[in-house]
Amino acid sequence: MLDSFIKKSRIKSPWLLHFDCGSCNGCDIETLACLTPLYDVERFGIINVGNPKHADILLVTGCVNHRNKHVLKTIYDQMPEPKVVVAIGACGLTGGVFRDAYNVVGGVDKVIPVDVYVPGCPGKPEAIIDGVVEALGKLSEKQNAAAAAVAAE
Amino acid sequence: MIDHIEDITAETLIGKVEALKKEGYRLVTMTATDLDAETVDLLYSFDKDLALMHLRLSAKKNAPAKSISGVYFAAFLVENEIREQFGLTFEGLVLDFGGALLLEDSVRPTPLCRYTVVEAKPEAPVAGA
Amino acid sequence: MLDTLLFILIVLPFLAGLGCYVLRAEGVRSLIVVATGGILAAASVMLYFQTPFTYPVEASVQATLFGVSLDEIIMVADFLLLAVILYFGVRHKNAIIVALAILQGALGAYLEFGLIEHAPKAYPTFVIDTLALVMVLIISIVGSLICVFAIPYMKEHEHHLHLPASKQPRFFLVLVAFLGAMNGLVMANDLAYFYFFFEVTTLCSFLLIGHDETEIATKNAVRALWMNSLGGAALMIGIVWIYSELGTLEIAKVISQQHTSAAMLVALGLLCFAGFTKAAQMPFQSWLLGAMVAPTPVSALLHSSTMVKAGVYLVVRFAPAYADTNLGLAVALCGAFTFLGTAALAVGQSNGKKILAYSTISNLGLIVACAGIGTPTAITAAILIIIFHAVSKGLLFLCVGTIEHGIGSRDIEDMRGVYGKMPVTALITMAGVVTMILPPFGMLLGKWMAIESSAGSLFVIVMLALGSAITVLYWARWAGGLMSVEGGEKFKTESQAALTRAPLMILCFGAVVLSFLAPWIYSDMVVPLIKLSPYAVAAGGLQSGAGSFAVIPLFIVGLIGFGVAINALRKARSSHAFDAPYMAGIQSPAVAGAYTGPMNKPVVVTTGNYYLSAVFGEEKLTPYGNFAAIALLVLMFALGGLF
Amino acid sequence: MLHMTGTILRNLFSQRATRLYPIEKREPFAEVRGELLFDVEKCTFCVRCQMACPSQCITVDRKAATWACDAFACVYCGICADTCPDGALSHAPAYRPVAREKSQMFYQGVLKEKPKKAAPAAAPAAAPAGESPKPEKAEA
Amino acid sequence: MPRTVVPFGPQHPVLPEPIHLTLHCEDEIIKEAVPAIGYVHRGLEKLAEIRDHNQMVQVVERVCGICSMIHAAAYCAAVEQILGIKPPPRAEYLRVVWSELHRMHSHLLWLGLYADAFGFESLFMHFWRIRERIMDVMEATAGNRVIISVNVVGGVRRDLTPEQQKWVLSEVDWVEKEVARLKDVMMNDYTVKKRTVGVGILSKEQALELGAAGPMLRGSGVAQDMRMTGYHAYGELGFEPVVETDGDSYARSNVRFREVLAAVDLVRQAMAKLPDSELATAYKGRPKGEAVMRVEQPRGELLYYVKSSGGKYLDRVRIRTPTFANIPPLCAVLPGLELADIPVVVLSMDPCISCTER
Amino acid sequence: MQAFEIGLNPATFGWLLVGLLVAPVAGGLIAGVDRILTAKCQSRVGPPLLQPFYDAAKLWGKETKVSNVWIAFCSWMYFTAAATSCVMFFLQSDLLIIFFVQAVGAVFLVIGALSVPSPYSQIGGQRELLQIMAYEPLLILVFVGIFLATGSFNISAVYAMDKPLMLESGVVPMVLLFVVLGYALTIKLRKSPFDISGSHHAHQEIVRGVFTEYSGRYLALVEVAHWYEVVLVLGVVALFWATSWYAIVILLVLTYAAEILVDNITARLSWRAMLGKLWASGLALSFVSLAWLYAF
Repeated sequence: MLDSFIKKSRIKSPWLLHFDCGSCNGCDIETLACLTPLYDVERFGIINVGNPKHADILLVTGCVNHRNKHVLKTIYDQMPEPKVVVAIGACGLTGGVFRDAYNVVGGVDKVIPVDVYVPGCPGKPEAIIDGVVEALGKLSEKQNAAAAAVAAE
Repeated sequence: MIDHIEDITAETLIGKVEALKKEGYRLVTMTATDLDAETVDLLYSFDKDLALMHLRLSAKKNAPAKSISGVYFAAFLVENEIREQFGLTFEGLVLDFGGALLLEDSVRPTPLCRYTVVEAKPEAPVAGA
Repeated sequence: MLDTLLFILIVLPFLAGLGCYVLRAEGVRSLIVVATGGILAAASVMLYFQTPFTYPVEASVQATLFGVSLDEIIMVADFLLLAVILYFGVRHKNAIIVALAILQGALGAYLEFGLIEHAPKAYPTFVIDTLALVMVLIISIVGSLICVFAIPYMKEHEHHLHLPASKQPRFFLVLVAFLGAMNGLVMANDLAYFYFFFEVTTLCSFLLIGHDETEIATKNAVRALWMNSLGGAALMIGIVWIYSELGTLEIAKVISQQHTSAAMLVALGLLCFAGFTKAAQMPFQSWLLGAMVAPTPVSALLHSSTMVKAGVYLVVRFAPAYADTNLGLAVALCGAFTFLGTAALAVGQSNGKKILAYSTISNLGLIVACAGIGTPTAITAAILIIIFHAVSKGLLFLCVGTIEHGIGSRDIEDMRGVYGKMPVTALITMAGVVTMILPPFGMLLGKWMAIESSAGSLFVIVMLALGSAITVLYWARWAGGLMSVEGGEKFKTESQAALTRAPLMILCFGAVVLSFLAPWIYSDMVVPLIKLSPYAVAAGGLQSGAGSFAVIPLFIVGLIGFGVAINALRKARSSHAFDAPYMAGIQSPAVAGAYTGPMNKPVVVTTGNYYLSAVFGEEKLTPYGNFAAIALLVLMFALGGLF
Repeated sequence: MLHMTGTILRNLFSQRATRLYPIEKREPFAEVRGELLFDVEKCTFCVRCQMACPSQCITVDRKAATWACDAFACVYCGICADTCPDGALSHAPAYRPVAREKSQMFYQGVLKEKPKKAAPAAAPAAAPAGESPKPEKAEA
Repeated sequence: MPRTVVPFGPQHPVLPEPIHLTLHCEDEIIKEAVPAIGYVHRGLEKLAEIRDHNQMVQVVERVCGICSMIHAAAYCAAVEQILGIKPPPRAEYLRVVWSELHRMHSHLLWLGLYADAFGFESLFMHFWRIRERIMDVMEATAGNRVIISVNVVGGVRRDLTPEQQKWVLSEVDWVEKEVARLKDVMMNDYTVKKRTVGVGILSKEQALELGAAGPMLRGSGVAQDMRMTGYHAYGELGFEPVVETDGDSYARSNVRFREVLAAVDLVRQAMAKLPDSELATAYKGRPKGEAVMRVEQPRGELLYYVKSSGGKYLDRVRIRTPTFANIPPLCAVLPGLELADIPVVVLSMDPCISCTER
Repeated sequence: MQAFEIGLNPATFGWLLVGLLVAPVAGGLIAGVDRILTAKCQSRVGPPLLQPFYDAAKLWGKETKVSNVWIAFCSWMYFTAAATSCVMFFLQSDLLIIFFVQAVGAVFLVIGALSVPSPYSQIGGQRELLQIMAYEPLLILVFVGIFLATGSFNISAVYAMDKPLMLESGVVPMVLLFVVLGYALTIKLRKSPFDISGSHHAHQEIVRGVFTEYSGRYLALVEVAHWYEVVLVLGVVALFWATSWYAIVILLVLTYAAEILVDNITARLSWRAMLGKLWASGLALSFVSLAWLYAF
């Protein structure tokens, strides 16, 4: 019973970690706007925790550059399983308008695995909410897959 | 097309900047532009009561330029940036980031030089900066 | 039987000390110390089965030693002792010591030859009630353990100093003799005896503090000597005064009734004053802090089982005599103020031994406050705190000494992460800290009793409430820092001499077990003394009308919680899922405990405790504290004498 | 200290500001630049959109009559739609949906007529889908 | 006394953007602060070499997502200077309208973040709630919420219909009313003042010497606002710079708070005077020459230097952003502060790291 | 010791169960209501009522990675102490002891935070200690006030009275003490302006302060322990008008509403300001009220 409640809770309590990985702030303020009264993602139990050790979902914005790719990797590694990554905005997806610049690595998926892509320049708050919801779907799939793997053993 | 611009040389730079400071000018910024293989154009911009005043200096890439961060402390940031982007070293930089202000080692040096790439000499980074 | 026990407890340590001095071989010395410790401990336990009793049992019989009248021996020794102190005063060119020694000599002579009618005494020389017994047990067991601990410690200590000749013989002479003096002091029923032993402890502590003979050691030793001489002088004046008021030197008689006359209260006030100096109450705390320069076993001995305990013993012993008087209230205020003031001072310290010193003074202040309040519950609190404090504090000093030898520093900042290097010692230290501040351990039991019994006194309770909060601060951060090490693997146990490990283990075990036994200690030790039972012992707890403390049930719950927690720790350790601490995402992959900082250079993260130096700095707080404490002392005499 | 109280109490006793997004969806504003729409029927493969795109995410092959766009690199500036002489490009008011996999917009059309004007240069030979064109090539 | 070294950033909940400060503190008093940047550096000035001057409009717009429109307007103005053309008057006025809307949303955003920095969550929520109205205005009038892409070299791409104008004015009225309601909270609340008054003082002399810009400069008593130079249509509108003299965080927040109201006023003025004309001036050829353009961003003075030799691509685009100028003053005020004040003071300069590093 | 004669007294056993099992559920629900109300104050919808339980369950199911295994130990000790203190409250034990047992938890929470060499958790730990130092004397003095009114530190004595505690021995001192208790409550609930060591929101200069290094199930334990503590402190609040259930409920609702309001209308103070304010005004208030109680 506890197990099924935990499973349900994972979907009900996604804690966010937002990392600006070299974004122009556009996506960041939209991500932040999701927390504010008009969008209020706390409705879904979402809190912005700011600490990878507590986070379930990593929201990454921005075109990864050569300095912060290490940071991104560290943060990702520090998040305990199960975790999902959502890349936001054209930059997070591919590097966007900056992808030819000399200090830009490109999309987030060049450094860490990305589960959900939220397009836009910047991604709208609604799209970000969609992205998180999609990520939760992915989380529950991962969970079921893991359970199936355990059962198969 | 830029008003109030004055050409100066490396020798007169510090004296002129000190004089401007005395007159109450505020340093706005410095701009570096790659002119050709040997020279970088340095444009110093100052402001007093909303009026801009510029100094223009053609710096040789292979010789260190004089730093004005001793006069205007705020210049350290832009000088560090120019050093990193153009490979132009500055003499007397008060806070030297040793070429690690913006760029990682993995990125190719002096990215904003259009014509040549000047290898900045590796130097001992200033400790405790 | 009693003869033998008293002989063992008081005279044997002196003889053993002489033995250490004369027989200079290290092995022999170790043997003597260990044997004396064992015998003392055994004797004190045997004393437990004899208590209460008086000696000599027949009041008319005069006590003798080797056939000589004990009274005369004491009298002669007294003057000899003052002469020695005078000698040191002259040698160190300290006018205060000289003046005080001369004053005491003169007064002593006046008392001996002018006042007292030298008729055979009609009262026993020694009275061993449970208070004395408690003290004897502490001195003989905790004190002996510290002496044993000192054997390997001093070897290592001298190893660092590269002395031409070992000074250990003299050190152990004084150290072991100290125990005898303390035993004599707590059992004496005659003020003259009491005075003698009191002065012996002063001299012993002077010698021990100055043992290393560095400049600072000598300076601090001299300071200890003059401050304690001040107390000695006050004691002597008080004794003379009491004799002239009551015509007797019998302690039992003095405390058998409450005194309300101004004269007696001032005299008792002088006694308390002597106790304050010895117990390093504010404004006299500086000597005990200075005593930190001595080797750690000395500090441990001075703080837990001897010396300062003599001071509070004096105050508690005479508490019935001034109970319910203004003097009592003033004593309570002084004690409570010291409790608060030194706790605050401890916050500003990072030197482990200084923290321990301030904490000792603070707890002594609590004992003094309880004695001043003087109700049966308060006296209970005082006695329980004396017991538990001795064990825990002795333990903590030994821990600091061990860690100091392990890492070369006694600073709690340097002790950060000591768990990684000396896991056993660190855990024992942590246990020591826990027994100092948390329930269900004895110190907290005592503090609870103290707070509940002082709830009727506005100023005292406010100071106690503040002080106890501050206490938690400086202990908890120390304990936490000890564990501050990255990673979760099992660290390699450090190797230690058996004579180092054993006292640590025994004291640690003792601190826990004694706390568990608190209800029985209460009914066995406290109830016979105060002849009342303010707390009912039921279901393994203590309760009074004012409140209840379920010691045993809490212990059981605590044990269960501890078991679960340890199990969780084991599980976490075996899962090997360790993670670097959070450092804003830039942990350095190459350098442990560092992050990649400005200019891509690794920056090692250091952390420091908060010492709140703007508020709790020693230099800032001490002058105000001393001023207030002196004002309170003046108030004490004013309250006692005028009203 | 009580200056915020009025606002707080007003919030407490009035309608909340939250839009219950996935449950209640708002009508988008009319001229919002959302998802990029491409009508391959109208396209004449004139390459102007490719030339104008600041993000350089559009690849047009005039010979093969293909039009491709790395939709995930699109910055929704609307320049391409403004530039397009044929009205083949437009923005839907709704934003592009989130995705678990990256995808390309790729259209195969038929050449209807000769371009009205000679293009400045040959477009790069069909860049493989998913890879953004190298700037040097785009410039050529 | 032992020092605690705090790696403040790059990933840190208080910082919306990655910047790093190595803070050495004693009892939480900062003794030394060493900044490190480069976590957002993209190198977009270099993009001028592979994007033509029209495409660069969209690139510089993304220098910073908060004041994107103003970046683009400044860049366009610089290129227009080189080209020797003047945008039509309606375009100039519309640029003012959108600039001021941007200033309002930027300041409201900042006020919220600032409130969050001193732990006033409900105030943060409230400011952002108000801000959403501006975002709606942007979305409806320009087609996107944040990066609105209205500028082109020579003018603007979008127009405001009379209905839109009316609606914008009514929305702006609402914002003004709501913001005015929070005046007492920002200026008189005991706890807010306790956290901001006297914290991070930058004197007038320091501000000038260290080259501070924008509200950081005006908060220290220097009445310098680029809008006084009258670029776009500012010269034709009644405008007074907002100045405070104390130089502390409180003064800087007051400057920004009052600027929100001033921006409302400017939007109204510009709407009232909105002339009829084309939206963009047509031009031929490529720019050749160099120009310096300075405008007032929400964060302060923004400088564009554009140089072109008439080729397809520009020679150099140099962007000196206000935060770039404000970093030296920040480094100067940090030592001596409490750790808890760090977010307050860092935010009081309204850092835009994305601007700074480009 | 009737409190521990468990086998003999079914009522006592019942209260034990209430303290052990009902209290954390109530604490979680209170936290849920708190979050909804706070959201409402900010014109938001807020999370579902059961959100705290979802959070705790999710955390329990997360992968556990720690920087120091003592985190595991300390979180369990905190949990045990918090649960024990809460149970003791329902068994009407001695207020001081309940409080000291609660302090065990607080101390272990700090030790756990300090056991990791991460600057954020270290600073959080130090600040938590400062908070303990700030509220502990206030609570003790409140208890002394209760003692002066009832003659005992036992909670049972409060229930034995005919009049509500608030009206006993004069209204003024008791109301003042209630205000002092409010200070302590604000700290214990980790609410603004005193949420300096680790607030519920991570938007703080020290990340999540004392909780930074607790993660996974250890953080879940800390959360649940916090619920126990909230119930405990609210229980002490309820003592002030414990004559009827209605009164208790009304008092609790009003107090908690006031806490939420204060949380929403104040900025976070720095620790220096907090300590100064609490000690100056808190001690002054409690001193005055105690003096009043002594005098009359």
